[in-house]
Amino acid sequence: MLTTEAPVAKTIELGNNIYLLKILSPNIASNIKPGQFLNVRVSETYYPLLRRPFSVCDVTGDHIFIMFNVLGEGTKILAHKHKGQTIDILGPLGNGFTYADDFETAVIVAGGLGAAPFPYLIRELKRNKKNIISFVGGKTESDVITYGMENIFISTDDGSLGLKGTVVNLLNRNINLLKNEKVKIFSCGPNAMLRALKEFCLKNNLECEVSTECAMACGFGICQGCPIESTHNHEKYLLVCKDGPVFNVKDVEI
Amino acid sequence: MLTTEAPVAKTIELGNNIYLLKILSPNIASNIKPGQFLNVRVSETYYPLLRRPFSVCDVTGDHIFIMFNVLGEGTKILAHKHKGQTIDILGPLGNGFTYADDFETAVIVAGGLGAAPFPYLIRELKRNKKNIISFVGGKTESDVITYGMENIFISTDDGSLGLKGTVVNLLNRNINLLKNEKVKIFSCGPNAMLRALKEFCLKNNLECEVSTECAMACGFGICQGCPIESTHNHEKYLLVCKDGPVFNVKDVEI
Amino acid sequence: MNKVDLSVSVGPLKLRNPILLASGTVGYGNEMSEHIDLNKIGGIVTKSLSLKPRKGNPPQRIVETPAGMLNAIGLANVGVEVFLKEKIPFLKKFDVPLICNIAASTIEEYIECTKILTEERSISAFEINVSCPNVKEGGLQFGNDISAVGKITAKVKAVTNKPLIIKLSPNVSYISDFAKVVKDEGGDAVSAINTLVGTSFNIFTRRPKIYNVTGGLSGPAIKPVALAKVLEINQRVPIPVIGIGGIMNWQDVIEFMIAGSSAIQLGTVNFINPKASEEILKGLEEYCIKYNVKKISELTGSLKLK
Amino acid sequence: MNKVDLSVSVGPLKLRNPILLASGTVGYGNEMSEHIDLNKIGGIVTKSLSLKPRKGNPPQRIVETPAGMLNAIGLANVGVEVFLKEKIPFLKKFDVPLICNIAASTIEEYIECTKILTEERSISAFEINVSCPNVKEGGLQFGNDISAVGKITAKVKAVTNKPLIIKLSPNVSYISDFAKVVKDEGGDAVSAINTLVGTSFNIFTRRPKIYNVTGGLSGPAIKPVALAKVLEINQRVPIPVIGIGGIMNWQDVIEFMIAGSSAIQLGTVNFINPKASEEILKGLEEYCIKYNVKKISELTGSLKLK
Ligand SMILES: Cc1cc2nc3c(=O)[nH]c(=O)nc-3n(C[C@H](O)[C@H](O)[C@H](O)COP(=O)(O)OP(=O)(O)OC[C@H]3O[C@@H](n4cnc5c(N)ncnc54)[C@H](O)[C@@H]3O)c2cc1C
Ligand SMILES: Cc1cc2nc3c(=O)[nH]c(=O)nc-3n(C[C@H](O)[C@H](O)[C@H](O)COP(=O)(O)OP(=O)(O)OC[C@H]3O[C@@H](n4cnc5c(N)ncnc54)[C@H](O)[C@@H]3O)c2cc1C
Ligand SMILES: Cc1cc2nc3c(=O)[nH]c(=O)nc-3n(C[C@H](O)[C@H](O)[C@H](O)COP(=O)(O)O)c2cc1C
Ligand SMILES: Cc1cc2nc3c(=O)[nH]c(=O)nc-3n(C[C@H](O)[C@H](O)[C@H](O)COP(=O)(O)O)c2cc1C
Ligand code: FES
Ligand code: FES
Repeated sequence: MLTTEAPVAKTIELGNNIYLLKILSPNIASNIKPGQFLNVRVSETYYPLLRRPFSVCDVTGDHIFIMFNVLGEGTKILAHKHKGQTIDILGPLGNGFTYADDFETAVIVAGGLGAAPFPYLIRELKRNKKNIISFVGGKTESDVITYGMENIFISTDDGSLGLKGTVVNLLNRNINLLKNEKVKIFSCGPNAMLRALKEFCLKNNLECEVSTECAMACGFGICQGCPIESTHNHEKYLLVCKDGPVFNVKDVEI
Repeated sequence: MLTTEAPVAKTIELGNNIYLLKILSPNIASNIKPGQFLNVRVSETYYPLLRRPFSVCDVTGDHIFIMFNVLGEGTKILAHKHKGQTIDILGPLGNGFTYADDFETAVIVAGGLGAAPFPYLIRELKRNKKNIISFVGGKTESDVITYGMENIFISTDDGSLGLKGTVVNLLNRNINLLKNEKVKIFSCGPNAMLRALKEFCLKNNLECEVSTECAMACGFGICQGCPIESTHNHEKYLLVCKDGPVFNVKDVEI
Repeated sequence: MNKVDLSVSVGPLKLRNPILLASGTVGYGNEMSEHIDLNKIGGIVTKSLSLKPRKGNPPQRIVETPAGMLNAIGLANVGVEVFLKEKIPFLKKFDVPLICNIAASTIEEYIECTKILTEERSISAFEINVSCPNVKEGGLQFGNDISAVGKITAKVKAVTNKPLIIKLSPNVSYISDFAKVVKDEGGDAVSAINTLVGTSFNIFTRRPKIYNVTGGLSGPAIKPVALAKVLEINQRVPIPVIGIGGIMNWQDVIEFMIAGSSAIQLGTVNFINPKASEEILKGLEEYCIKYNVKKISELTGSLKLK
Repeated sequence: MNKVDLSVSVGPLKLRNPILLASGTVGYGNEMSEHIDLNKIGGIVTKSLSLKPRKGNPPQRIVETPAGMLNAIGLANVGVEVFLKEKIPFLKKFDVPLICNIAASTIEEYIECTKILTEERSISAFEINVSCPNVKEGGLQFGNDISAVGKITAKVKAVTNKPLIIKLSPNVSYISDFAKVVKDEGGDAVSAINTLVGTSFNIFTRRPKIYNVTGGLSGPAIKPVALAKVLEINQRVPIPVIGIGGIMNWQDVIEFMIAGSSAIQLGTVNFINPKASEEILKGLEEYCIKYNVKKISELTGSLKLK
């Protein structure tokens, strides 16, 4: 874990208010794992004051990528960064996905911006010779992010693209695809979705790792700002930033 | 008095940390008078929170200029503005110089960044067929700003350029130049300089207008943040932003 | 035509909308009238008036701080007499409720000022400033003295039948204790908050940046504190609150109303964006339409706790 | 070799430099040790410890505000026992003064914690947190109760001969009254300030953003207030002060020392720039060299008033 002043290599607008920032950082690129995150200082000033956490989206060579949509001031500033400007990055942070274990097919389940960590994970899954199926959902067509996904199934709440329904409905519809093989689910998205997914996985006895979110101050365990309830020990919270952000779905209350 | 979103036309680096910002504002350009000022919001954010006051430096056609050196965060942000970005300007504010009255020679006395209001004043003085002599001082060579000045005499505290001494020493040395004509002095600079100048003017019975400074919040009379002691009425302060920033040197305690 | 009813009541005081301009940040209205249509805003609170004119503190009076500013104006004002003679005639040209803010060094002075001003028909209400951190004479620091605040409320109430608002200091352990005494002594509403005491030094000269040494902190920096004070009063004392502190945009206004404010005041933002009040009114109306709020006054104290 | 003597004393507590890391913003040191050399800083103040482990508040615990943040962690901590068994061994690897911060719900718990911890030789001093705004149980709000603060000081002092620092609440009318009682009851120093009570609402759900409803405001936004509190204590009570509140850089440290701090603590800045302490030490040294300050402790209370 380090703080790095890293130069922006490229700002890529994917459309629909979604941006990719390509950043040069050999150091982070060679250390970070899919599912880990970075805590980014978007401005040298006190506006905004706190760093902003982003999953690593992809890694190519010496470059790392983050994917985000413009929500508030922090992401607005980030979207305006241009080539050559440096940004102050703290990371790699947290624990990433476990994907080298014994399964054949990786099932990606992403809701909206929950797509962010998967391009990198999919790259690594392929290196590990896993099959990949991606279930991608959004509220409406413009929320569906398929960037870096493979073997894609789509759902939208309003039916504007793919199945009308949630991504967990979509998964349920295609449950036969998961039946014949050793599968592991990897997911990221809004809490409501993760909750539904957890239920689905428990019912169908499926392995599942989820990347969770929480408002954060430090991102590395010193502020205690990011508690998440453990299913095993109710005396003590886990910390999203240190113990997560990726958890086995069985280990946390969502 | 108005707030205007005006586009930056050009950022000119004069060197030695001094910048000129050329801004398109037909409205302000056609209304503002030499010695008046603008209160500039350098950022849309709360950083910095308050506007920053700057004298109008020059006007050409539909464009206005401000001149500044990078001191703190506000001027740093301004120096990085580039063509096409808009800035939020409040102005014209305050009272400018009186230069259409009955004198023959305008004597400019500027210390450091005190040079800022004079390019425009000199332009207008010339339109009014006045003679101009400029006395320009600085701590050292790099502080001497002669931009837009005419008929220039120079002093530096350390003697690195021109006379070694203050600009008031310089003026005193050249007092003979002021003796034969109807002169009026126009000055802007640090308070210590203005104090010395006031003494000089009173002793030599010279007409003199000075542009003063004070920490400001609003710039247009609603906060009472910018008092300056009147020589005539000690019951009540004058306000630099509304009653000034230009005063007859006899009217204010400096 | 407005689709939303923006009108609010602050106790007996009826306002066409909840946006007031705070004392000390709008002068006596004339400069602001060049930026906004005074006929549109909820009301103007005058710079604190004292019986006699006050010169105020020497410079420096203003220092910027992170997301805030310190001021130590020292209640510079024209005094009651000049106010009536020179400022009121201008304000009368507008159809805008005028709330007269009064500051004084003694209880007698508060009474005297109110007595004189209450005769003026164009004044809609009084806001009594017991909380200015920037004046030293007078001995008592009223704002921190609960019995003084009670006494001032009762005695001023006795000499006017206009709505009486007491502007509270945030520099106390429990602001609701002060709200309670105001309520008990017949005050109609409280304004919360005035500025927080703060200071700042020049590290090279080692001198305070502000002549008065300390000043009052205002601006967005104090918003969370102000909101907590409004909430505290709202939860403990049934008295209307005018929320003040760091309000910069319509979102902030909604937040203050949810926390318990019947109306709000804009302060520091007027210096930065003199048009803020009009922009905010537009934002409020849009929010109300979008979220189906028929009367904005429904928002007051509408927070949901678990 | 240092050309400047950066060492300071906080009463009986000797520190190699005035830069401490504030309670709740450095955990128990392990994560920070990846960013900075703990052997270089003046000291570490632990997260508040209670007798038994505390789970703390449910999320959301953190909200950003203009130039600040609200937190309501609720004193989540491992408890005294686990601290001694699991955290101290790591900290012992470093040559860094360890100040143990204690929070409790009863006076007895304060005493009990101190009794247990005072046996541990590697603890250099105690900082008693009587001012956490984010816990509700225990009934008493110690920080606002002057006699409780006096009692805690006296009773804790009686069970330890280590330097005793009381961390004061800023949410009071006169913080110096509290500093005085600490001094009178034998406390060695005070820390000022803890966070200011603040809140924030989601304007769409109308719920508080923080689960605990209110939180503690920290960061640059509160710096002017913190400075004024330090100054107030400095001007009224002869007790060493550890200045805390919104310190982001070396300039801020100088400002706090000028206003009367013997040492300072870095809080929120650690989240944003975990290397801040080391950068600040460099800045301090350069300032001292440039302005010919031979011993940094000369700065303490060196402000010049008119
Ligand atoms: C471990 C982790 C990884 C993340 N990865 C990504 C990513 O890869 N791409 C991405 O776009 N976003 C990601 N996020 C969320 C991202 O951090 C926030 O969207 C971002 O901080 C918003 O900053 P802002 O200044 O634009 O918005 P703000 O002005 O801070 O907030 C705008 C709105 O977003 C909400 N918000 C702010 N922070 C969070 C948060 N942490 N979680 C949920 N809501 C929040 C606010 O309450 C507010 O309503 C991640 C968050 C975490 C904790
Ligand atoms: C009527 C008026 C006209 C002015 N015209 C010009 C001009 O044409 N060109 C120009 O360069 N400057 C001018 N100034 C000064 C200018 O406003 C300040 O230099 C500027 O605000 C500094 O902003 P900053 O954010 O860079 O610095 P800050 O970070 O705000 O301050 C940096 C340093 O400058 C000091 N400072 C800040 N504001 C002032 C002020 N108003 N007066 C004196 N010292 C200050 C601060 O105390 C600090 O030490 C004028 C000021 C006034 C009142
Ligand atoms: C420059 C200035 C002058 C002020 N003068 C007064 C005053 O005369 N009387 C008063 O009651 N409040 C005065 N205030 C306090 C404001 O009315 C308001 O309570 C405070 O600034 C908080 O609101 P804000 O954060 O929106 O500015 C003044 C504030 C500022 C910034
Ligand atoms: C996330 C967080 C947790 C904190 N926890 C504690 C604590 O456990 N005990 C304590 O005495 N102070 C605690 N504080 C207060 C800080 O020690 C410090 O007094 C305060 O944050 C002001 O300093 P700052 O503005 O530099 O952060 C905490 C502050 C923050 C931001
Ligand atoms: S964000 Fe600070 S501990 Fe997790
Ligand atoms: S700057 Fe506000 S009155 Fe002059």
